[in-house]
Amino acid sequence: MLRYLVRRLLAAAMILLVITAITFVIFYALPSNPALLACGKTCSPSRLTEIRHSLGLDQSFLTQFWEFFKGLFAGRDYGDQSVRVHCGAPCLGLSFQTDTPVLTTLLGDFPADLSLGLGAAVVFLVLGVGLGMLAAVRRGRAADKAAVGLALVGVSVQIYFIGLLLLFLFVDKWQILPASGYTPFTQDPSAWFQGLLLPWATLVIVYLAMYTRLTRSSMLEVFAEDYMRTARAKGLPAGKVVLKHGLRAAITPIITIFGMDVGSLIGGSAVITESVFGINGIGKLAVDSVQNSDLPVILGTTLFAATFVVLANVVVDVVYGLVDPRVRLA
Amino acid sequence: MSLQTSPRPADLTPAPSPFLDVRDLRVHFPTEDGVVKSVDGVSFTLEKGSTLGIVGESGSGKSVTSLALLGLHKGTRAQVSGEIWLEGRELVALPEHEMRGLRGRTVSMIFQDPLSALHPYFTVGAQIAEAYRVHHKVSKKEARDRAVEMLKRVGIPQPERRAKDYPHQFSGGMRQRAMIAMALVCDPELLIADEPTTALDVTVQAQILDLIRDLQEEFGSAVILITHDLGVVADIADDILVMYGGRRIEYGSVRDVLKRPEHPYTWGLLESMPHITGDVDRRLNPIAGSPPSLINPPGGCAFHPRCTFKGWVPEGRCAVDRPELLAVAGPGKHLAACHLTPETKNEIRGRRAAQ
Amino acid sequence: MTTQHPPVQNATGTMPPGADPAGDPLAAEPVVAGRSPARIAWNRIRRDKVTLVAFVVTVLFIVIALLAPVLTALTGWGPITPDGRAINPDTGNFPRGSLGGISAHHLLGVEPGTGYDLFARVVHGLRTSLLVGFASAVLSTVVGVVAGLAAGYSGGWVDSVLSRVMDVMLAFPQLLFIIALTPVIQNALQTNSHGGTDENLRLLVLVLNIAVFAWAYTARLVRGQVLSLREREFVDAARIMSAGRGHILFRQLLPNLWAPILISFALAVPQNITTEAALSYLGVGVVPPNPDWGSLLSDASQYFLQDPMYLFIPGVLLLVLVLALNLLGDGVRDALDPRAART
Amino acid sequence: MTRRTRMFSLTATTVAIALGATACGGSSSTTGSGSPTKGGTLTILNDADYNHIDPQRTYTTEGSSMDYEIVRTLTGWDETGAHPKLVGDLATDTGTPSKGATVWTFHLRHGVKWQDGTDVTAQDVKYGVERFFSPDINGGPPYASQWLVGGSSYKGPFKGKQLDSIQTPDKYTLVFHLNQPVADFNETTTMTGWSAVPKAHDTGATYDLHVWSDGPYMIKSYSHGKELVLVRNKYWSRSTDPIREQNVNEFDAKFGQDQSAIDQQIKSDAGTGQTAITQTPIAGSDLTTIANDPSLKSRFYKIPAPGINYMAINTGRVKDIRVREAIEDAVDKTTVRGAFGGSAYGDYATSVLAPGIDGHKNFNLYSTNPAGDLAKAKALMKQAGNPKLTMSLSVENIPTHEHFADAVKTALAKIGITVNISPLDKNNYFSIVDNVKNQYDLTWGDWIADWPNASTILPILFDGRQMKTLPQSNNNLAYLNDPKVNAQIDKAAKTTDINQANAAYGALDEQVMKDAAVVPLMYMNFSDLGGSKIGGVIDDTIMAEPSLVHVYVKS
Repeated sequence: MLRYLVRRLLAAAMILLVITAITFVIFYALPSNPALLACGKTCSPSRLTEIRHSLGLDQSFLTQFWEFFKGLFAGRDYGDQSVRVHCGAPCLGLSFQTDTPVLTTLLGDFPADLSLGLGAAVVFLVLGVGLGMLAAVRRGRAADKAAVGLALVGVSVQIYFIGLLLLFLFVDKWQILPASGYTPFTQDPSAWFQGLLLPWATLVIVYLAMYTRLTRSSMLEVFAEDYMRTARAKGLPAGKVVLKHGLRAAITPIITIFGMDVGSLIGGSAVITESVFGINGIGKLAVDSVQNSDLPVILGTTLFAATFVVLANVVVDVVYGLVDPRVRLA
Repeated sequence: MSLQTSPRPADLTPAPSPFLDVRDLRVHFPTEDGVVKSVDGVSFTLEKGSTLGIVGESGSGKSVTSLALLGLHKGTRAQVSGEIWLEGRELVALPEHEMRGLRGRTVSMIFQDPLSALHPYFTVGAQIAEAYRVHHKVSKKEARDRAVEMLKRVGIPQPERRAKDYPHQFSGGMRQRAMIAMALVCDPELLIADEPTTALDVTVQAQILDLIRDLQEEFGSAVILITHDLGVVADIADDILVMYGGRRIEYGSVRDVLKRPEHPYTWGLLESMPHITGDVDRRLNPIAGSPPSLINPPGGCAFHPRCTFKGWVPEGRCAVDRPELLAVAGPGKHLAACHLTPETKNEIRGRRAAQ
Repeated sequence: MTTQHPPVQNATGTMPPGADPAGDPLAAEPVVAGRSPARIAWNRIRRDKVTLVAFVVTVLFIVIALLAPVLTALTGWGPITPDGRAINPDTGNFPRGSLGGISAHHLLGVEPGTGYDLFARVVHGLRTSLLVGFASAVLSTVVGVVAGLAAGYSGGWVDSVLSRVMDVMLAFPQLLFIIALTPVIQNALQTNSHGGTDENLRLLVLVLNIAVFAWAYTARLVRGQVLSLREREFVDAARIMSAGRGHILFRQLLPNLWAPILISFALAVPQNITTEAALSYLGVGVVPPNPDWGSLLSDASQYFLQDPMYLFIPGVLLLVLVLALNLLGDGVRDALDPRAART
Repeated sequence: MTRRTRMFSLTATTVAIALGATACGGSSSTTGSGSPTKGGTLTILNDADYNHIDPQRTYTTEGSSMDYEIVRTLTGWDETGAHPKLVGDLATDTGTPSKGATVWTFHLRHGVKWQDGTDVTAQDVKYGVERFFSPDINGGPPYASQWLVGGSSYKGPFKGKQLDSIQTPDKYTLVFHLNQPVADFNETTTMTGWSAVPKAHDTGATYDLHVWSDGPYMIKSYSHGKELVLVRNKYWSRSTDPIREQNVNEFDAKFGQDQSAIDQQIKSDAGTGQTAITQTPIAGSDLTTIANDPSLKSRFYKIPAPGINYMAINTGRVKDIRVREAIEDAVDKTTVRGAFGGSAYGDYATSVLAPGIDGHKNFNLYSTNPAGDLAKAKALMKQAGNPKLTMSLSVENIPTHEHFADAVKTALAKIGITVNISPLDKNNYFSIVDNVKNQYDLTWGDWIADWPNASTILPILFDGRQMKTLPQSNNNLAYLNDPKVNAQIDKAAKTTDINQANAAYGALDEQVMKDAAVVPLMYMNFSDLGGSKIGGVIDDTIMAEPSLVHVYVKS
């Protein structure tokens, strides 16, 4: 188990390294010039050269990559003697734009994504699995058709469309809710909740659909299994057959997808939701950084997001091993 | 032995209230292509302490019949009609919640392929204990002890330890034993064993069959053994019911059916089976063709497309008239559904014996 | 007695596990009739009203997209023909009249700001959406199938390398990366730095971008299928008959994979249309004034309070299109998959 | 100076109305009237954080406006009157030029204190200005390195070197030696960078977060991209400061909300909305609705900007002056203005210099009807031989610009010019179009003067020599290299007499328009909204921002 975990984590680290390298390459190919952006409106060629040097952009690709890599473990120092800035390990660099450590910015934005992602995930998991089970049990009947139909509509709906619609109805028209956005929970729990209600609802609508479908098909597959018949043949009540024997087996593929979804959601994948509802999360940070050619931030957000996805993968596999006795983690 | 020539309806003689009395059971599945008549008018009786072997190819309806006995078609889109009388209770019309009380306790079943029939995520002990707790108000501990006891009874070594194992950690034979333990945990009065020895190697097969027989003697249950293997039933069953295309084609005591099979399909089954005592050089002849459609069964005798003897019946009756299940003359209650006259059958037997 | 078909029961009396139609009546179906799977699938689709409706709606959308120039010629307003009289410069160029300027001239009203005919924008935008959706789905499916076949069949280091690549692709924060990649690919392909953004080039960039991240799903699916098929007897048989690798891959394996491939393709199309719209919404997709639903929605979100119809019309249409494609994909999957039963 | 255009705005609209709270409108008090009250917190709501508030890096109007609360510059603008008046800020007066305006001397006020109570000295100012030269301190305006002697090779103070052309003969005297005559150098020194930075508290690239205050307010906390809180600097004294007041207790600047949401929140005038103001300009559709809402009139700050919104015609590519003139006449400025937000956005422009700028001259060489003169344009095209032309037009990839581009495309189609629109990434827009490698036939641009003098507009936009000297940041989007214009630029720069200089710039403006190098579109206004409990806001027509130097919160 421990050896398995170490091996998986090493593989995860490799994937992250590759992703970092690819990000570096892509940034190199980006048509924009961050030094010119930093330089300002009127920039002489000599000044541009100096700024390129100051940002470290005049170094070779490999040197830059190595510096970044080293910074992850040993930290980095920026600037000249009198005004040295230290960026402690794990250093993701300083933003070209704001000169603040990327990690600090990321950690500052993280609570918003954590609240958004986890809050929505809990609801869509519970509701989705519930609806999916209902649909599976009532296969072919009205409840099933309604659940499947709703699920399909949910899958087909665009986040920005449904999000704007919710905003229009609840905030503008009926004025039931205040404008959405993120307020730290520690600052004002009630504002935190009210501000995230619509973003949660939007994510839930979109993801719920997937989980309903997934649970339904997974359940139906399990229903066809011999051991379900065995359970009934024992004389178990129908509810227990479905909840204990059915759900236990059907939940594993759902756990996999759920883990990946949570990983990517809290890693900043809810870009569109963030933008629609004006939540300053990692997704928005990433979009802005791409537009500002802010390499350290692009790298940081990519790595951050990928780390969550990759870690979620490992966690999912470990959980799988705990849930399914047939899987041996070795 | 002489065969009766005039047809006579066989099933109408009512038996004096047997333990299990299945009458004209039909299980139909409506599908988008038409109605699948998996079981189409099957009747049989079974007494406590005796064993019925139901034999047939896949798709002959034998497993669907057994599920009907457990009431497992309730709540599905299967249409079940006919009557199943068990100790004076009719099961077809019995509501699900009452049926549930019988399942596992009065009627229980050993499924084929225990690897898939046992839940992969629960330990063997827990699954057996669960079966016990459904019908007995006992503590988890007591149920667990009972499970260990049952595992021991079915001959699993170190039952305490093995109870904590998962099904995939058991060997095939062990799993089947565990399955049997689970089926027997509530001392059922009717035990249905669906292909209990399929996929097991021959020595284990024998052990399992011995086990079922021993346990039957011990508990005095009635047993229905479902198989495609006549050899298995020969060992253990009292009566044999041969099914083809969802219908009975031959029904009688083991002795009658095996010693004097009346239906060409039964002949085919016997020929496709090796005999330990038989001639080593004898060719095994599988039955040509494939099982009939259950939606549009062949007209007349369902077996006629595969029957090598249909030429012996005049005017192609086999393709037109469905043969009735008629009593065969003799001391036992032996029924068969075939247009071949006893004379013709004798002639055929003679020719084959001469080969 | 001669044997024409393989015997149902073989000499030792063992049967393939699960061959007996025990609890699941559907398992009995192969026994029912010897129709080809394609025929069964087609019959199922024909009987499935929802899928039929979805099919009709999809076809309708495709026809509208194909006929877009004809339709706009009929109404007389092209997608970038502004109607200055339909908007009011004093109110910041909002449409005159109610419901976003719906009138006999402008069936769906006009765009605020420009006075473009919304009907023309919508039907031409549909072309873009469908083109990008289908093209990227074809591309990702082809790449995914080839990669999946290669990985699954070759095994060894080829499989390891390809699988790792798939892992990396699937671990990427995709939307973020497409946003970053768009200018890169665009720059790499664009030869002249001026003279306007080439519409076709931009579409190509979009298709490439979406396909870059979508193929890994198909590849993984195909690889899994190949791994299980590889062990089947008919492949062994072909191998014993010393069939070439290409023969086994394309003549033996591929025909057995068409169902999962078709399903993944059918479900990829609406997914890709959604992605395309999202990208255009985020401003890295189709470039205005070329009509596109995503950029239309993005634009409309700015005028949401003042002119809700502008958001509503393309929003609902996009919902209907994606829903129809999803329903169609589901229908195809159910029809092809014997396990996904329908009642 | 650039105005940070709206950040990538995806959100539509969110109205922030606290439950149960009713808008308490009806406050009839107008801007600047009423007596200031002390105390309270002024909330500033901006969609995004300031690019920089490190004074040497600030080059946006929002950042400058905020900076003026924290740091004091050598000179400053007193805008309480009808016209902005140049006054000494840190300096006692507006400086003394000598040697033909190549040497400028400033005497500092005594008694100006840092936030720790120490004196602000000439050395602090010298150090501050030297910071301009460090490549780590990027983003600021170029004037110091352009004009100070030795500036081209100096790399900033962090490596221990000083710039000799800034002399500090004593604690309170500064002398700048320039490499060319600069008549309005004392207007340059109103920019935030011409201020003091204490070496001991300099944190280099991260100074944005730690700006040391000698103004009325100092940083209490700054969380990048989220919130900046300023509190009173107790060592600041009104007696040494001719410009600022210290009325409110705190400035609380919050960033990251979508601009529409901000607009709606202030519009609703509930809760903090009553004491909130926004610095980022209201644009597009919101501008139309807000500007036309009479109930918001008293809280709506429409500030004329010293700048121009224009479309440059590349004179190197569109060589035929008749075609350029035809374009001038063909463009329909009414639809163009509609795209930018209608009449509230600004008046139709006929020249490069806006009315508020020194040197502005009232003239119109082309169509008197803002909708254009199609007949004349067609006639000009006919003279040119009715060429079938295809032109590229670069704009930012935001809806406003795309609509603008459509309007141009439509107008020019009528005179037989096909326009291909190139929407460019808005964050990289100027770094793309300012690069001489990327030439478009038509290029959208806007420019706001760094100080209200034509010298920060015309030379920057039309000096043809910068194509060679600044190949990657060539602001001459018209690629005009007219020897007459270049000569006029040099002449005006050397003119120390203000009236003569203004006349020279007026003539220059007219020359550029004769060359048909740009289509001036609008003299821009920037519009912002404030809550009903805010008083003392004055129009900063230099920054085109609501000036907060006298702001107070009504109790």
